Amino acid sequence: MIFSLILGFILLIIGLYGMLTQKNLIKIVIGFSIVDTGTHIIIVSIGYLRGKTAPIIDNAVDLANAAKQVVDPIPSALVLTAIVIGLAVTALMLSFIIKLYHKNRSLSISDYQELKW
Amino acid sequence: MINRIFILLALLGLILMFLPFLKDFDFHDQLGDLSSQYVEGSINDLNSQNVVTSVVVTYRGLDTLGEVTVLFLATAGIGFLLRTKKRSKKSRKSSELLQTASQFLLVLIILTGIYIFLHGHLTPGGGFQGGVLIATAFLLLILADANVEFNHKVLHLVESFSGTFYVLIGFLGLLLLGMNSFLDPTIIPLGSFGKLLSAGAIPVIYSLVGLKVGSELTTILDKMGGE
Amino acid sequence: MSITTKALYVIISVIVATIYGLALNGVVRKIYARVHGRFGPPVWQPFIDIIKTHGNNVAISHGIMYYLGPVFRLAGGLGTYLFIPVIFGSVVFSNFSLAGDLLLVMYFIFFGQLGMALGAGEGGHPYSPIGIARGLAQMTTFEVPFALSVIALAIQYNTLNITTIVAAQQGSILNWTLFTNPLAVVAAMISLLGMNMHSPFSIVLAPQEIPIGPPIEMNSSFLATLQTNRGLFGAAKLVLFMNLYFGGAAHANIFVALLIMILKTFIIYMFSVFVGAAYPRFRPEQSMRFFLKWPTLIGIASILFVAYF
Amino acid sequence: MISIIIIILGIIMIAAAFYAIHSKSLLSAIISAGVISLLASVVYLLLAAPDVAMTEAAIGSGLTTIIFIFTLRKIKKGGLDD
Amino acid sequence: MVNPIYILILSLVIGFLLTIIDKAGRKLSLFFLYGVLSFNVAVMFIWFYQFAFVGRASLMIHTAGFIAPISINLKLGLLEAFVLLLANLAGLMSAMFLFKKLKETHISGLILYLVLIMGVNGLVMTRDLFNMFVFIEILSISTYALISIDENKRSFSAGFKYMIAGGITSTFFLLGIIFIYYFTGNLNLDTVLGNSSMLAMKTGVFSIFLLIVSIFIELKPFPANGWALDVYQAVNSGITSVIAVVNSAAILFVFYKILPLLPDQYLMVFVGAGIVTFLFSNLIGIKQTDPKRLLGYSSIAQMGLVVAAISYTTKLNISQDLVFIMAGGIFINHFLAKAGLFWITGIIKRSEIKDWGILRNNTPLLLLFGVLLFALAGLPPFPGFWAKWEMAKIFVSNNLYVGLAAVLIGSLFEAFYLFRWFGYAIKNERKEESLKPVDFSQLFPVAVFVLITLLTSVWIMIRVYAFDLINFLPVAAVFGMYLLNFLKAKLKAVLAIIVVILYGYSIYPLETALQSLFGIIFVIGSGIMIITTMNRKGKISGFYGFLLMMILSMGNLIIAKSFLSFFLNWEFMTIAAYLLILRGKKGQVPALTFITFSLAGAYLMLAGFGFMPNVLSSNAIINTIGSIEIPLAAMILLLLGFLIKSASFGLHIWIPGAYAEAEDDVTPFFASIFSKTGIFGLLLVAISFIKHSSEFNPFYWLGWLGAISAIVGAFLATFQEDVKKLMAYSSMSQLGYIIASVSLLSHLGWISALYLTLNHFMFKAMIFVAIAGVIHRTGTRQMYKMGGLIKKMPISYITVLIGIIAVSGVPPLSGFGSKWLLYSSMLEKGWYLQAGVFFFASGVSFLYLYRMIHTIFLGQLKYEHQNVKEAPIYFLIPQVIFIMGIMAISMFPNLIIKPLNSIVGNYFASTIMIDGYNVTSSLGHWNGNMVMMVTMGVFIVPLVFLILFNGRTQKVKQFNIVFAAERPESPQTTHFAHNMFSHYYKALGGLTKPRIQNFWNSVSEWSNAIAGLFRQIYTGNGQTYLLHILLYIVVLYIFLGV
Repeated sequence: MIFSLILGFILLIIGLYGMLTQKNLIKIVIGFSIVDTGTHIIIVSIGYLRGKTAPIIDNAVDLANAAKQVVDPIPSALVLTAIVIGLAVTALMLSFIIKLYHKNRSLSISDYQELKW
Repeated sequence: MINRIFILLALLGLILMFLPFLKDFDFHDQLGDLSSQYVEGSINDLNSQNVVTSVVVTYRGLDTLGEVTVLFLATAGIGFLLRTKKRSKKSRKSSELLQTASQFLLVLIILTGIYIFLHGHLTPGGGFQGGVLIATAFLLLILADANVEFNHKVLHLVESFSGTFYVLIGFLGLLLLGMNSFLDPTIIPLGSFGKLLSAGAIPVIYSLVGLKVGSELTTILDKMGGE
Repeated sequence: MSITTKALYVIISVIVATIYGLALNGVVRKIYARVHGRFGPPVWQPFIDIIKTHGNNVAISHGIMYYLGPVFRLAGGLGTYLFIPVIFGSVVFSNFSLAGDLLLVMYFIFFGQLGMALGAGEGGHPYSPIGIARGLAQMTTFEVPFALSVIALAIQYNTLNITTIVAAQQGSILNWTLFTNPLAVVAAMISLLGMNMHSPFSIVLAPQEIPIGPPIEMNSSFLATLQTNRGLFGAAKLVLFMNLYFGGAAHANIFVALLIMILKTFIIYMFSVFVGAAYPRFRPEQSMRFFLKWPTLIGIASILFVAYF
Repeated sequence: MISIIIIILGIIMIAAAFYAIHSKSLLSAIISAGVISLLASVVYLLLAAPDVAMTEAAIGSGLTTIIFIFTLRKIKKGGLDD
Repeated sequence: MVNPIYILILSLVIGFLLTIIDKAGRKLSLFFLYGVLSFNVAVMFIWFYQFAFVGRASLMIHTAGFIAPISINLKLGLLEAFVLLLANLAGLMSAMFLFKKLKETHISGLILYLVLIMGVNGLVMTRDLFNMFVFIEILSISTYALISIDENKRSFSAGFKYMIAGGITSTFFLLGIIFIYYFTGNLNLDTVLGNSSMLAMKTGVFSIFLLIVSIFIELKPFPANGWALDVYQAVNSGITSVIAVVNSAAILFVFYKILPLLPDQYLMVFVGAGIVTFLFSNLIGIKQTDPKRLLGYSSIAQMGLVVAAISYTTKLNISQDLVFIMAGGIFINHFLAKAGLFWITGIIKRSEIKDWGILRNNTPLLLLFGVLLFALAGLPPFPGFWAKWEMAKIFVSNNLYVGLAAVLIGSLFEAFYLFRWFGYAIKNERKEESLKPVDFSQLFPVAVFVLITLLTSVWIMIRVYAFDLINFLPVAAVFGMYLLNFLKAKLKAVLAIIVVILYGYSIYPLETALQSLFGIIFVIGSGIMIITTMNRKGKISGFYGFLLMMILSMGNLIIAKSFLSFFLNWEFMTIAAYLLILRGKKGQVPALTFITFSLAGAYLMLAGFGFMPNVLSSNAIINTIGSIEIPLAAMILLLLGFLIKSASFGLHIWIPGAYAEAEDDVTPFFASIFSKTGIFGLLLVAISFIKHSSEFNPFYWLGWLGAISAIVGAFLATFQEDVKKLMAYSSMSQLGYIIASVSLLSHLGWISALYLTLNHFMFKAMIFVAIAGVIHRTGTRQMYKMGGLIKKMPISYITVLIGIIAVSGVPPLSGFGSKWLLYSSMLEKGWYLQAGVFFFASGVSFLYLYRMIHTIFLGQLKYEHQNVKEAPIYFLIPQVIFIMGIMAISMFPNLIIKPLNSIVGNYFASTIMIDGYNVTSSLGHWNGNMVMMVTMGVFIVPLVFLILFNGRTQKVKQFNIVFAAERPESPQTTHFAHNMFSHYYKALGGLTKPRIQNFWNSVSEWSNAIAGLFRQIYTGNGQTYLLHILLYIVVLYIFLGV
């Protein structure tokens, strides 16, 4: 599905844009999760085959010719993993934000650049 | 300002990089070799209706183990990051009604979750989705009572042992079927296609994954939602 | 030739040169005096001086090196003289020129200077090292045009052997280096001004003002030794210049040859005397700069001239 | 048919994405991000990936949003109006 | 054999259960943690042994009962086992290092650590692209979390930046994977590699690019690496070493695995990017003063270099062994050294390298630090050295000159900041506070890694290059002397002399007389000079080891049979010299200058040797070099390298500091012996050149350079107040003579060169030893503070007197012979103007020589030196020996002229005639013996005369001088010494400006300024870092030119 593919890319770029321009740490993480969503959409779109059904071999699918009737299961499997990993990373990022906020009482990324050069 | 220009340049550059890919993109008409093998293998070798589940649990079982590990790490990591000295116990009782309702819902949702991961090889969904549902149940508890004290011991036990058993099942394959059979589901008879008790160890694994994911996510929610 | 004969020849040669050198000093003093409108001391005054200082009773010593300083100085003068063949073709005056060539002579000049510098240094008087510092510094600079000129000679005659160089200048006056390589001679003659340390390059002894210079602490026999050397060493330098640039002294009759030598060296010496009378003294750095400028360029030009034209 | 739905969903999602990035209120931003995930799960459903759809709905729009909100709650005051 | 998948199983099971286990106590948890980590190491050790020594084929482990590509598979081969053995070992050791921390921290810390190491194992072994992604995430997430092990703001903010960067790069990695899947329908690496034709088109390459570039960014390429630097700086050292070493190793291995996907023609982009990273990271490193961030820059640089090496070898498809030495060498070097150094930063805990003087309180730790630092700097015998050697060869043979230049310049920067750090540790003011006793748990890992570093080095030397045992001697000497540290200095000196004698005996007889000549200088000369050092008291740890190292490596230069062996010993020598200079009281800055210049020279030589064919010969290289044609480029590079050692003009600024600040009894080694190694090198090149002369003659220019060195050195020497600096510049001047006479490439010229060499060796040795004695007694190096010492130290005075006569070339001593030969040969060759310059220089030499002898020994004795005694006997013995040497060759010049004539006769037809004592050249003649006799005659006659007629001299006191006006006040004001040649200084005007010094100063300033400019990009802002990453991807893609 080309539209979903394009959608995925647009979300990816918007997410990156958000990460690059927003000073607020939480906004940056939101940007990251948008990037993630975009990536997932791209992956799923690549697995899509026109007019095929979900890769679940129930009564709607002819057992013998199953392989000709379903969409690609691999991207789905990958995205499952990717989503969970995305959650893990996001949660960890947010924990970092909590700690940072506790230490410095600020959510602006500009306040965290004492390490440089 | 210069920064803005560079940001735009970077994004523009990325778009230009991706454009040829989008332009030349051409959907495949049919499954590739590997996917076809998976679909057929799922039916013939694994007796699993849900091909995605077969792929996730069996063919790419190592990925899934890794995925569980990632979640486990996130839990441990958040626990590590947000580690505190002993929590002060100040109980704020919320309304009786909300608690009763949520406890009722809790059971219901947990049951649904269990249903989902037990049927992972038959219907959409599986360990992860089921696990999330279970966690949602506990989320309700947290929402109902911000200071809810989970029985951490139980939570830890479930988390630890579900994970351990998951690995041990994989290990069993190694033990029974040889060095290339880590996470082989055929250590348990495959059963008949389309039935609950089919697809060998897949439902077992998915159940363990579900329990593990559920307990892990609960821990995360507890850590992040708690005071 | 037996060693005794050689020793005899050497003694003759040295005595002649010493007497000539001292007499030259006396003549010059006389000339200076006449130029200044004075009567001046007699020509044999240097001889009297030497004998007088020798007889002085007060002889103090600051140490062994101080004691050896004048010895070194005289040894340097003697050695320098002895490594130069004085009269072309004469066995008596060939000295020890077999021991080495022009390079040896040039480096032996330093022998006495260094030794004297050390001896004067031990004297402990600050004026000695001041004079030495000036003298050495000036020496480094006037050696440059001289060395360049010698190199030009070596190229021209394809040898560093003094006797061979003199031999190549025989036959006609036009064979003299003075005419075959005038640039080299100019450079060398300017150096000679520095070597003789007359005004304007008289920065070492600075006789007009406070008594300054290396010999300041020297007295009695030490001073006499130094004065002897002044005569001998001056003669040696002049003979060297005569050999290198003015055709040397050659004649079948040894006395005629000696006369030629006296004449030529006197003229060479007069050159620096006249320049000295005409120009006021330089400051040390002016003097050094002077040598590093035009004379050096002339020296380079002389090399380029013989090497590439 | 599917294309049209996807385009419509896509436009909404993009709008939500922009809103999420530019919104003054962090809470609205978080919720818009959740909306994006939710709509994404619809897209997955349309793309015949029900497993993914379920996961995305549960994790992407559900849990993630909640964790965001929890974080916000932990931070409570200060930095919110940035 | 244990299936390596058990590593994953065991780690996970224990990881899952640790929360429960911990309830039973932390000790049990730790037991399990260390148990599993040790298990990993054991498994990998067994497998490594199997692959490397038993020759087992690599192992493929499939999962889920299906064969790849259907299922995910793991591969364990030699390389995997090697990387994993190291990684697991580092994991175990780091855990040990963190023992205290792990004992106290939250249990999750242990879990994260354990699973992190598991992730590394999985990542290295897996052959599935998506599985790599999963393992990378395991790795990253556990790392992110572990960053917070020390709960401070800096580590949290660093961690957050890291997460942003890591999150986005793994997104790109994921996209790359899915695109590749789209094109090939597969995720298995081997299958994808088999179907790489499916990826040949533009978008296919784009997919691979995404995959590789995201891994590349994980390897922190410049400038997209700010996040990594912050992490290195902020995080606990134990964790940092895991990140810098273990994680990097795993990611690097992934890079290595997936790189073959990229078509060959695109690989150069990564070579370039790697080298740029190496160069710029090291450049910026020179501005850095925080040791951890410094190591961070170095880490990044090293990874860049490894990436370049891997990419380049992949492109070239060269033999596996070479890949191993080159890429593997840099890798293992970096791995061991960096881990160890990061640990040490954790022990020392000083965030300014200036404060590292504290390290001296702990000698074992200092030693470990030193070994690791030298390894990191790429010095022999450590693996990085061999890697650079091979790299130079490969780069040159493929005409990658720019790359080589960048690598070498980068290496120089790196060496500079590392040695600056080392200098601070050795020399900087020690603070009152003392170092807390170091826990065994923290020291042990460092020690283990140092041991492995050494073992690896020895292994490479023996197994890969099959070096003779003699090449190990220099290093063995250091360790031997370290073990004998408890002995008294005198005993050690005797021991050292015995070692030198035995060494000399073992290499005797040498093949040619030329070798013997240098053997006399390097070995026998050193042996004599060691006597001087016997004057030392106490144990003086770490002196004789380095001294022996220098002596033995110099000896090895003569007998080196290959260029590699030559270069190896050259580097040994440099290291030893550096350490000896550093021992001096104020040795820090001079030693740094010395090592910087020396290494610059060494790198030039390295590049030069890159052009040379491999020599397999049983003869010494100096004898076989004639049959080898050195390409012009190599010749110039080598000559430059040797010129630095010979302190030629323009490259001389290290010499005054190094000579002056080295300990007084060490300076003679440098001035008289060490400096001749450069001459030996020049001869090496020249011998080849005369047999294969080319159109362009670099030696002509070298002749001029020698002349300029001679005159400039002499000028500089004239204006020094410090006696050692004066002699240092004098050395520069004298070496200029030698350089020029070597460059003459003629019979007489080389006789003159060798004569000068031998002469300089002797007189410089005796003068410096005498000076050392004087300094020892007076306690100052400033000449104007001395004076009148002749009466107190007559023997030293005589030595110096004879020395300066020999230097100045005044007849009758041997110096005149050298001058005579020099001018004769120059005039013969037609180098007239050069000869003129030398005349000038030799005139100027009188100035400084007189200044030295006068201001020290003559003039007025200072009150404070009234009770000074003659130098100790140990100083006098070498002086007397060398006086005898000088006198012998002065009296009987044939002793030396004849052998030299026959040595040089091997290379040129003879142009001189020797008849008795008379030497005749085409221009003139010289009879040394006769000159001596005449001189003695003319000296004795006036002396006898004076004694006879002036026997009644009266000794007078110090101030009994003819002084105008009043009596002088004190020796201080009466002794004319300070600024002695001020008039000369004025006269020379512009000639005296320190232009070269200024030039190098401005080079240094510019480097610093550029480094300062470049490091501005590291703003500390996480978003900027992200922007860097994105821009980097775009720019790299443009360079890829798809």
